[in-house]
Amino acid sequence: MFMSLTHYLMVSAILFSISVIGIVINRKNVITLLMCIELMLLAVNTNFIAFSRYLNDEVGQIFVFFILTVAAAEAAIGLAILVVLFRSNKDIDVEELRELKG
Amino acid sequence: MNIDLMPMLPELFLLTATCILLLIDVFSKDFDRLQTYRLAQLSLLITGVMVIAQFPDLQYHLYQRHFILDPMAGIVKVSVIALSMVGMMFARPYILQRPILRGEYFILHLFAVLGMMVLAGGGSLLTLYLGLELLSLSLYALVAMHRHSTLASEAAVKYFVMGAIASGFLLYGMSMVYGVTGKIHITDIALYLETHQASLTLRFGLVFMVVAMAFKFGAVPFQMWVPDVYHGAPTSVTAFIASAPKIAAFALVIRILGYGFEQVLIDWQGMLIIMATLSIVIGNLVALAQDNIKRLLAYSAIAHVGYFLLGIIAGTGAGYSASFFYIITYAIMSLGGFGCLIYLAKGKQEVELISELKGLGQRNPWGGLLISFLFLSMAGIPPFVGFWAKLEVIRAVLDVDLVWLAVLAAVMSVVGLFYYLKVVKVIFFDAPESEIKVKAERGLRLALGITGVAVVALGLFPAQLLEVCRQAFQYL
Amino acid sequence: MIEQYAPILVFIIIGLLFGAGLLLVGYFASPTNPDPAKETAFECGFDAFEDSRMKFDVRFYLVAILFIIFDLEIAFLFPWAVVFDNLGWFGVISMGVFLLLLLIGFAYEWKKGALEWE
Amino acid sequence: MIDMIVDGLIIGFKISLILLPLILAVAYTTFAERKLIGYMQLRLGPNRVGPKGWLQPIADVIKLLMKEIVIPSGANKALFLIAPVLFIAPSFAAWAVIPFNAELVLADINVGLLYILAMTSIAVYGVIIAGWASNSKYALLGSLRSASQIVSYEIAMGFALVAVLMASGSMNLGEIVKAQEGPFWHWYWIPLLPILAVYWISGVAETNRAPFDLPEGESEIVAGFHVEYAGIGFALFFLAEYANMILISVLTALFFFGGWLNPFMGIPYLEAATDWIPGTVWLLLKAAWFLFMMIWLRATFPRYRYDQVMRLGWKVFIPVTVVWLIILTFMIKAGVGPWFTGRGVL
Amino acid sequence: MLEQLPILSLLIWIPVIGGLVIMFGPGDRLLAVSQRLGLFLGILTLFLSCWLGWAFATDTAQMQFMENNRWIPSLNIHYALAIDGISLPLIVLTSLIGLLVLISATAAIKKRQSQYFAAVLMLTGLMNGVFAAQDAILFYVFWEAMLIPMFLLIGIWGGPNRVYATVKFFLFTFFGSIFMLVALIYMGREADSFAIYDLQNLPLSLTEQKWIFFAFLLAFAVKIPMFPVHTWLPDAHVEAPTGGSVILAAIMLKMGGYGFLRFSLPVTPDAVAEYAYWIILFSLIAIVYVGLVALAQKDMKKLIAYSSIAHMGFVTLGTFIIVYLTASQAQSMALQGAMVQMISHGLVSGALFFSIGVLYDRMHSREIADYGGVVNSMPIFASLLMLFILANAGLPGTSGFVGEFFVIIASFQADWRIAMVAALTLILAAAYSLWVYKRVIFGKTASEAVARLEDVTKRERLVLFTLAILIIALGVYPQPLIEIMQPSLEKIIESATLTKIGGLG
Repeated sequence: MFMSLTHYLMVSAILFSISVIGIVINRKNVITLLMCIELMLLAVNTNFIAFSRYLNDEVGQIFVFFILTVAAAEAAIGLAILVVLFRSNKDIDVEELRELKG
Repeated sequence: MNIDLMPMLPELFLLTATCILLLIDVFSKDFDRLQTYRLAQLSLLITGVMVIAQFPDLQYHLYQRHFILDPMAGIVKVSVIALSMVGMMFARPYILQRPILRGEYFILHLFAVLGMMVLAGGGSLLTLYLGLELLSLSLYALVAMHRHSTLASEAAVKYFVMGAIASGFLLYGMSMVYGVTGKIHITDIALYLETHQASLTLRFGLVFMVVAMAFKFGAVPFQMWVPDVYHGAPTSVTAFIASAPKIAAFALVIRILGYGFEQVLIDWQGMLIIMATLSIVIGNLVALAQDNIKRLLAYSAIAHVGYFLLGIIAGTGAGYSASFFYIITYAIMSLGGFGCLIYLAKGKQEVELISELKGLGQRNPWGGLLISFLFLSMAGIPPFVGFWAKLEVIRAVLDVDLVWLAVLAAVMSVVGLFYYLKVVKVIFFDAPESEIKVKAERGLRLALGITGVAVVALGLFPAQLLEVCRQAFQYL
Repeated sequence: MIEQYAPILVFIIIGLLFGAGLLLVGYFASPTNPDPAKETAFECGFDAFEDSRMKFDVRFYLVAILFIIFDLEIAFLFPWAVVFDNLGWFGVISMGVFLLLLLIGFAYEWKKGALEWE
Repeated sequence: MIDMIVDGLIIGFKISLILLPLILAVAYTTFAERKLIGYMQLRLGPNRVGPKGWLQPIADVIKLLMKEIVIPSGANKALFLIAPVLFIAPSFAAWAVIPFNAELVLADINVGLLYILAMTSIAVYGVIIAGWASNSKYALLGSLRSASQIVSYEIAMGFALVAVLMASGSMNLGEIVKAQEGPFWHWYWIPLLPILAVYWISGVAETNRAPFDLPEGESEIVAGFHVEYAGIGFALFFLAEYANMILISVLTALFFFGGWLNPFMGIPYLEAATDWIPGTVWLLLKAAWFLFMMIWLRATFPRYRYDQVMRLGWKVFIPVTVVWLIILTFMIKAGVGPWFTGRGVL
Repeated sequence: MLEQLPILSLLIWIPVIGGLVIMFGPGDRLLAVSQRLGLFLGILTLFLSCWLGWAFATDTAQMQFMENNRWIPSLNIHYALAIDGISLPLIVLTSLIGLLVLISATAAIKKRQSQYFAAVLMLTGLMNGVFAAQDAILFYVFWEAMLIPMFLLIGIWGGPNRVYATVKFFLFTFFGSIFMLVALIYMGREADSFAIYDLQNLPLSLTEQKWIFFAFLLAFAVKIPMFPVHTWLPDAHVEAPTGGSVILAAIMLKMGGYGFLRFSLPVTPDAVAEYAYWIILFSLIAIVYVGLVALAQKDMKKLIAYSSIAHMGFVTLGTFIIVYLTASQAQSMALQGAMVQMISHGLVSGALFFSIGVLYDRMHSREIADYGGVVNSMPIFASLLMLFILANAGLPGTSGFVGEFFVIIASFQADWRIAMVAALTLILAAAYSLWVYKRVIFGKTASEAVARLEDVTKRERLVLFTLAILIIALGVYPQPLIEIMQPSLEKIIESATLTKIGGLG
């Protein structure tokens, strides 16, 4: 159609940037961090699929499948850690993470 | 389809054993998890024996080249397994006294080892990524194991977020590389680079991957998580994180930069030089100001990463083998270094400040001596093994005529010596505040002994290990 | 191929428009008599005295975690199931191993009580 | 350009052909539910509006439209309004790939089943957003309960669908039906009987229907995630829920009961006798039966406790499906007939 | 029988391993065993080194008692030991001083004596290693490893400010030597060997030589110590226990001089020629300025420490003056002077520190002002000290005279002004030595405590008499020592005066 590879790459680059910016400027909530991380992986997936389509090579899509799996595991562990933090800290604000300094 | 699974036997065995162990542990009523611990050690031992039994003499590319079996992978696997075994010896008494005692601890340990083994043998971006993630995910969970500790959970969050960002960067870089070359195999990428000019996109991807690896290693300027995580994590976990995974990460760096992107050495060399310089300088200088011994070791770890990168910078087989040697010996030393803290912990009371080590040399001459050995070795004083490591990397840097870098590394090692001496000084010269001897259980003393003796023995007879490290790169 | 998806896109848009449209119709068709008491949250007749976005039970997180994992395993099963015939016994064994690992995890969770709500 | 507009109009017309009957069906499902439950409880049900109460749904709609839209003061306005739209849109859009007979399908895509799954999954966002935006404890708790319930049963449902996929070898809904070609014992309900049960019950649970309706259980949390919605907002949730019920019923018919297929296909005499009935009618009949079952369930069963709901999903359905997947594998590999003949390799 | 033994290895490893055995074997619990074992090992080491001297062939510059085993093949590093005429006297000196320190320690050291024994023994072995190593990396390993027992020696048994002093000591020396390491690695890469012989014959451009020269200079100058980087020495000396001071002054300082002879001169002759001027300048500053500083000291140990720095100035002067000498006889005289000065200073400063130790053990003070009239209560001690003080001042007939005299004579041939300045030291040394002697020994009995001092014990007498005899022997008849060194020194002169730059072409 009228969408070229570059368009996809641009979208994924924008997604990636959003996620990085989100991580950097986020001062509110750890959940937001988690979502940014997921977004980052989605940007990567977009990249892989676009390339895979463009190269006519299915390896990229297989890669995406693996990334998805790992992302799920990562999200699960992230949530679990969050719960632990939540229990011990009673808060999940990023700014409250002050115990470790130096 | 007929697939020969023999080359992967150690990995398969470890996976099976871990899964079975998981079930055994869940259904076991064993209160102090002795059974799980013993079985975990046993599985590691058997895995190690298997790795040694089929130690490759050549480089084999297996399973559609997703898996590489070569001497380097073999050495990484063996050392990782050995360090993990010692690490578990350190860990058991530690977790026994804290609410971390769960069978999962050992199982995650095993999974991390499995991840490292996959990483060591990764022949494509995919397998490398999977190995790395298996390792990282296990480590995140391990850090968070101490559920009632605010510090630990905070450390876990930081570690997780930073690790995830690093993975994201790595993947983004990988996707670029895949897009340009159309390949995910290391050998294919190398082949592509031999015949093609590296495009901007490819370089872009390379930058992302290098940044990701720097994140994982904790090289400046991507080091901010290291002190917090090292400090906050349960000490036994810190000891583990600071040792074996570094070797595995080395394998990652070598597979990607050394094997895959050797043709564009110029492109990544500069980045590494900057990172190494900054790591050495900042790591050492900031470590000077630390009172907390865990943080001191953490900053010194950053500095050591800088030293370790020196060998990679050279971009030659000799340089890689220098780094390999460095990272293996560093892993031993830092495992021992953090192990000391476990050794010194009085019950639940952990050693936090350097001043708490006062007079250890009088209370426990053996313990004090071994700890001093480890610290002096980290400082690079002969006859301990750390000296040879420093010598090797400095040699590697001189090989590529970066004399200023070698001199800088040498000068900064004096700074390093200063803070290590601070610890040794406290151990031997300060009067003990109490006459209580450190009581540690046998396994712990044995583990500490192993690391201490290894540091001395390898320092006196480094030839074997050096030779092995050198041979690991004869296929480059 | 891609043309097949055009109706879907249109359908989704129409679905959204339908919902939004009904809301709009309701908005115009209905009276508006705001009243502070009416606008408070439903809470046993008390005044809501705190933000109700409170901390909720950790078990919900647990379900979320479990869901993420299992849903993804299913995502693996889908394509496998479609080409199941072409893969032969190799496919069966591979998926068997995969499912076995999954089941080990499942057994672990079960035994650990992650699946208990109480 | 003109072509595109024309195409768009044609598609829009087709969609309206699906959507309008659907809305009508939803409206009259509510009516049927009240009537049926009334009869089952020896009441008359609604009987005042229009002849025998037949205009009741219309009256309901008008009533809801005229009611005031109350937005709670602490609510997040935008999300509060988006939630119902997000809830209803996918429940409509899912219909795009439903084949009403061998030819009559709006979008004949080869991953229809995935699409259905995707659409039904989105609904959970509507629930969560509604609960969160309302700024009400009941709504929040209700949405959480609802979400975790939906999500839990989605696993079982997914596993069940894997079995269907294995049996049929296609993700195209039309193909799945065609794979069941034959008389009613050729349909998948026999080899996949446990799967059918899992799927059906999961479907009921996913739509938050009784006896799994505790996210909305009046006795505990008033009305769950949509407690703060009044007027048309509530109507949208209501509408979507019934649309989902119908969808689940139709899907059950497609996956396990041969969709539009004549149950007597291939049977002498009976086939000839029923040949005149169009496939669509068969499908609707089958779906209507499942719809009836849902209503029947509500009239019959008491509400589950929440832990029971979760236990059923995780500890019963998932093991059952996994075990049956293994059995199914061997059934297929053995070419057990009449469903899997020709695929055996043993 | 002895010929088959790897005698140099034994000289290194007997004390090192023996030290470890004492520390973790009998330890403090069986102190008597530890003492006997330690003394036995010390005597054994001394015996071996004497035998070494006896079997040494004096007519050749060849390396003798060669041991050469591959140590780290991948880096071409060898475990290579051998000695020539320069190493031999230093090894004998080391073994002797080590034993004497052990003997005196049996009485003087009160706490953790077995560990003290272990540290001294290990130190002895490692220092022997430094002098025997023929592989640069092996040399460096011994060089650095030696710091650890010394670090502990000062840090555990030292005075009140010992921690500061020992850390300063360690850091200074480490800082200096790390550059040497870089230089060694650099050369090792060029030569593809770390054998000192190969490094000596490695052709190097002038720029390379300059850099390497400075790297070496930093290491050796800190150790010897030369004027601007000497500040660690007074601190270390003051805080160190008697044995530590003795070893430090008697042997460790000699390593710097040894390094200059072994590395700087042969490896970087052109750079030496380029910069000898500066070294000589700093040597003279050390001789005069530090001598003056010594005059102002109130602490006996500090005084001896500063005098050591001044005396070591003669070593550097003698070593580097050869650049300005043409006559080969004068050259060899300069180096002989430097070497004899090293040995002599080893004996004299060792004896002086022992003597201060004798006083300190009794009075627990090193302040000159606390003493006075010691001669009344300790006549034997006073007379022995007299000898050592005179030797320190360079009185003819003592060993202190020979070296200084040689160096002055040689430098006179280069430039009479240098000789004049150097000769100033005779006056300065006489001044501070005799003055301190007068204040401590003669005069009014300073206090009750001084009056009640007991004279030297048998053990102390043994130590001091041994040194006194050697000092006189060397002063009267230095010829055997010079004969031993002569061929090796000539070889060094030869290589130091040949340019290496031509080798590149």
